Amino acid sequence: MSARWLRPAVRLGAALVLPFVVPGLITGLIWALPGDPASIICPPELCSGTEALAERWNLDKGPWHFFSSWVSGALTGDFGNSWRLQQGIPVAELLEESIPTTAALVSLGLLLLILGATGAATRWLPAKLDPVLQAVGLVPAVVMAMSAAAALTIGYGVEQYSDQANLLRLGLGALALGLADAALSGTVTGVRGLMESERRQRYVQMAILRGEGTLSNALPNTLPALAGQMRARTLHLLSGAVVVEVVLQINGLGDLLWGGTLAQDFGVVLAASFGFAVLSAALLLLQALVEIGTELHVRRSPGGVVA
Amino acid sequence: MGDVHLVKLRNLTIRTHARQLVSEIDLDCYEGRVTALMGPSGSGKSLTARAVMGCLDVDPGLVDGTLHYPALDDRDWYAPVRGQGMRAQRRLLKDSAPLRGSYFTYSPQAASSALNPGRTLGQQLALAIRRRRQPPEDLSRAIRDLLSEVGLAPSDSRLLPSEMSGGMNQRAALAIAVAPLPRLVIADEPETGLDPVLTRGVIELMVDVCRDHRCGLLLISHHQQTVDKIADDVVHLPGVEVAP
Amino acid sequence: MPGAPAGRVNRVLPASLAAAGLALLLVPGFFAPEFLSEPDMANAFAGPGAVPPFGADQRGRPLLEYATQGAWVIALPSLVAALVVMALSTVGGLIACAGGRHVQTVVQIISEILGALPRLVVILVVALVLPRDGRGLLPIALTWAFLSAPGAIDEASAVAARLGGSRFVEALRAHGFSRPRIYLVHLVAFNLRPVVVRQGVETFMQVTFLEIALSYLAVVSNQSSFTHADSVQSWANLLDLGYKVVLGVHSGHALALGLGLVALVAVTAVAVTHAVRAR
Amino acid sequence: MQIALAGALATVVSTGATLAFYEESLPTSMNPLYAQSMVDNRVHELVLDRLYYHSPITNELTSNVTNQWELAEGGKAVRLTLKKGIRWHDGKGFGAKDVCFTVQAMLDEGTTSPIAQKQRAVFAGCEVEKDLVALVRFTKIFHNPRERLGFQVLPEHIFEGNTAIPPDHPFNTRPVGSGPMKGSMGRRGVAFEQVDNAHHEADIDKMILQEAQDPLVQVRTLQNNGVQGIIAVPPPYRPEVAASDELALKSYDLRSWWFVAVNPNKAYLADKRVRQALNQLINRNELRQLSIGVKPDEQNPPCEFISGPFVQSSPYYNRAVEVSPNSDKDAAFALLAQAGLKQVGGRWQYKGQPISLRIGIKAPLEIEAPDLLSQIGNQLSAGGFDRQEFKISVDEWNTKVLTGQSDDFDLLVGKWSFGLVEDVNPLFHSRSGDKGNLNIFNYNEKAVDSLLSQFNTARTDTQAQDAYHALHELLASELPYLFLWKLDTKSAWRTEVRSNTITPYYYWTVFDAWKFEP
Repeated sequence: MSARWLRPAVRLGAALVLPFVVPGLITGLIWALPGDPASIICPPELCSGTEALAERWNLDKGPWHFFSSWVSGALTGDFGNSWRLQQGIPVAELLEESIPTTAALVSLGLLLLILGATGAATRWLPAKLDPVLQAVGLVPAVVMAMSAAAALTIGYGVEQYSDQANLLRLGLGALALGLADAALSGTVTGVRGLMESERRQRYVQMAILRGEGTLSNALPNTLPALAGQMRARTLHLLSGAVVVEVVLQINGLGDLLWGGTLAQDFGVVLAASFGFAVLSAALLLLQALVEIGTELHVRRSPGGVVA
Repeated sequence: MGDVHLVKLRNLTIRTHARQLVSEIDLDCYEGRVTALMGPSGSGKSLTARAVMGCLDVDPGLVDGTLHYPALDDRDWYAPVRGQGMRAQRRLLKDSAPLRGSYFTYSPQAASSALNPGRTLGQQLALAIRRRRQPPEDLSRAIRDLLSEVGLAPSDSRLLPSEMSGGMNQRAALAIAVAPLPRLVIADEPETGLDPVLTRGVIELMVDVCRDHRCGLLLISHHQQTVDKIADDVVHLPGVEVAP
Repeated sequence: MPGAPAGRVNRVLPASLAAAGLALLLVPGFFAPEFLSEPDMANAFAGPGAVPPFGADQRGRPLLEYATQGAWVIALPSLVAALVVMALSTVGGLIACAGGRHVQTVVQIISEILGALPRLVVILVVALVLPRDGRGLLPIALTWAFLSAPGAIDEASAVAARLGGSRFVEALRAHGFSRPRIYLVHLVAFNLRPVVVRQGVETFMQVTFLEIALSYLAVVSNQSSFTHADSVQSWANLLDLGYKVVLGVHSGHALALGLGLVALVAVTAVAVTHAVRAR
Repeated sequence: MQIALAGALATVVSTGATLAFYEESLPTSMNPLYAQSMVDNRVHELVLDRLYYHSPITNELTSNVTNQWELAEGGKAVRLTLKKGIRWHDGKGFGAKDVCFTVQAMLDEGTTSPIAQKQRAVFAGCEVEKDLVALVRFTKIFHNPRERLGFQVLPEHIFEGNTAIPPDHPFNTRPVGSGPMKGSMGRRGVAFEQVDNAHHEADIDKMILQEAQDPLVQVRTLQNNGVQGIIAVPPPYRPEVAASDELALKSYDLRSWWFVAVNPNKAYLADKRVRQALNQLINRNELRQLSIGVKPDEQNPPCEFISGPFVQSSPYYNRAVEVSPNSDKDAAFALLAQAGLKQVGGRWQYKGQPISLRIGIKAPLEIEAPDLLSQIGNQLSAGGFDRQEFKISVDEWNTKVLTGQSDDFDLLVGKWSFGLVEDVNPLFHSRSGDKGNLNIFNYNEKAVDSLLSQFNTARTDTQAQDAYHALHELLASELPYLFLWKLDTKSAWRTEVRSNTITPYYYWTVFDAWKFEP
């Protein structure tokens, strides 16, 4: 395979395996816990029938059996029932609620970054603003989320989980996610740096002399790099979502993962991590497509030149 | 000199805060004629050429001079800029943008680094051709013709600059320059980075192509023999003395 | 555009800032008390005036102890994580110049998968798997380092590629430089240094923020801390105490101190990045 | 600032007919068989019916669902006649089949529930004699057998007669009960809805249980009328609540007491003189002041010291045994010396090895008694012991500590709440079968065991009392646990909530009488 197709190809491959690598990893970690998994859920000293439980949850024949039966279930959309966090509720139901929520939260946060990136790339956003953004970026997401959470609870009280409150919650969460931990400032400075260095390239100067636009020349060449940057940022947002969701009590994947891990509700933990992996894989896929798209765009023959 | 007068530059004087870059330069370009701009390195050849295209990007920059494109109108393009500094010069850059790539085009030196590395020759030609006053029906045909004019194969249209030799790049640059059917081609040291044989080839080709297209050529060069051989008019830039 | 000498002049300020910042972050930890001192209710929420230099908590215990204990928690693990990332990204850069295409492909495949792992997911699970006595920031910081290494490697090898990869090496060989000199001096010291160090400080900063986040999550969900002994207060406790200012508690000075410490980390990071930027 | 922040959002505060309150946490399970916490017990009281309960007024054993009862099979069984017309929340009839199903579910080994596990020692079986007549059989003759019938009845039809009830049954989150309220748990809380029934008629239509957050946030939200009640207000926040005339502090009697369990399996703690010394080193007055904020001279403080495993109001509490509110270093040091410990450089050593005590606390307790762990640590450190401090999550507490698998600790700070019967057997009896199944450090003392079985076999209240008084005295010198105090629990309710009698332990027992007039 020629070198220029290798990168996207590898990304595509990674995107396919990722959703199962993460749960696999976690299955391994579950078995690394002291004591066998079933007795973590229901210690024999406390309750009888631990073996029965182990069998019921495929915990009785070792990690591989557990993992494989989990995967075969997951492929048919059956993630089993939660046994601690929401006893008896199908985990799929929890996923259904959580994935869109987290996706929305991250997308909103991302929107902020994309606006910043566009501003930086097109020079709308003056570099003078960078220090301000950086200063705001110093505040950890936790602190922003904490204050927002307190305000929401006191303000909304019993209504604090009403649709309106949840919408506000999502907005505040996205804001915290986008602004804090240098997410926005990092994006802006990163994109600006990239575009400016491209603008300094001689071919862009010449393009101006040929009467062509700067961006139309520079953008296609920086697109793959930009896509890479944005993916890294989005991954960062995904990670941040865990903290923001827990603190702001947003019913997303991160909150699900946190609750599941604390309650050692393995079914929930696996499903939540699967959800995260799927989102992350989707990003990989997107990046690969952008790269392939750019490559094809570069190679396309103008007005169908027949060579 | 009955030919159409394309560029009438008078008394061009450009300086930075520290030094004079060019001073009191007069230059004329005519349709179908080759005007050579000569001078030692650092004498401001490229700067002058860019000034002809309305591209001024030094501060305070243009302090004196007038620029007319008689074939277009009798407007003095420098009038709003003289002594007005960077902002005015940026405005001029915007105002004159429509002319670049149509009234006159630019064929850069060291073309390999001057062409967009992310676009095939074909696309760059296509972009240039689309700037003609009447774009042709058959784009690909136009591209093929241009390529053969500068002695490149149609299949080369699929190559990226990085996949072509220095000579090919220079020919490509020329093709791109003449593609919009401009009135004037400004060629900036086409010989840079080429061996003598190639140099002669490229420059002769350039002259031929321009003659065929009946457009003027402003050739920036310090290659005396070539200039002697092909130039109709020659403008010498003196070496620059540092101002107090 | 500043010339080389000007560049050197510009380097002095960030370099001294960076040194000062690092010293402030790393040294106080060594003077942190193992336990907070006895409560003194008379000084509850006392300001910096009454209990210098930073004031006191709701039990009148000096916030200075929080600050130093937090520094102790964060300093070494973040440093180690930073060094790991720097080492890995350097190797990545070297491979881009020295390694064959197959090596690079393998590296890419590994880093694609590692880099795509949702970091905090892995971190959380690792944190909860750790046995009580194995708990601490270090293992978490290391996990974080390995998860963020791919990005660093990518960037370093991009820099190397821009130099021309193996051609860069050959060219310098032609000038008669020895391989070690080319790799260590020309490649690492001259060209990779800025990006590698920036990666390092970014990791340092991220691990600090991670500690704050994890500690805080542990506090709000009544968990034993994942990153430090329960008798130790991390900067998250400062922020937790401080943010209550929005609830009408007189803990503004705690918030100020917490944010100040976070800022110190960030400023140090920026300073270091500037101090080592290429001429 | 707070006002500003709250004000910005306060516009949408609802004081609708829905009664909202903060619980300490979300329930672990809405199925009483999988109850793990007091939160669970309280919620179950709203959603399900216990066969028998103690009336908060008369303290008589009462029942909402039975008409009459009689002893059968020579006292080894009880025949219960159920009330007519009781319906489950889904409209199905409530009958003997449900009572027997519940008993059989508890007896079924496939029901992996600690609670069922314990009940297996009590029940032998159950027989449906008529639709509304059930015969419940016991494993032995119990003194006042109805005391043992405090379990909630589960709906047979929901489980389709399958008596093996797993922890991941949908019922555990969305139960069908017969209690005054229909409840359903979500990720953020539990929503309750009033259901008319032959035996219940609650006045409040809708109720929402929300998960507690920072206590301060809870109090502010209450003041802001965002919620109408807080189940447990930590002592430090009570003055502020008491000060407001829109809010009322209400006592909630949990017969619960705090302890420090001592690990006798550690060589240096095996000698009871060392445990007594630790007891002497602890200054309860200072602890109470620094952690809970009670002044030493405070009148009727929220926190009364105890010298044994009962609360002072209990008939089983032995008043002859004195509490030691302050520390007595000299006495402690003397005891330690007698026990063979040596002090080197101010730190105690055992057989030449310095002692470092690993002290743990059940993490949520620090909400009620902030910083208790580090204060105990400080006191022991002042007494010459190095220490390490650990917070233990509820989950680990339940699965490791209560199952006697936390031998890596020396001291564990916890809280014990009595259920229906003041039975301390699980804490002190040596572990064997169903006995001593919450004995944290597997403490094993024959004399204690025999006193405990004396209580179990007691036929009269006096016999039971004598056994426990003796036990109290013995434990006070044995000290497998250092007995700290009973810290009373107080709820806060807005004054719009009326005639809200809070019953001991189960809280909502007389919920039908509660009124809410916003």
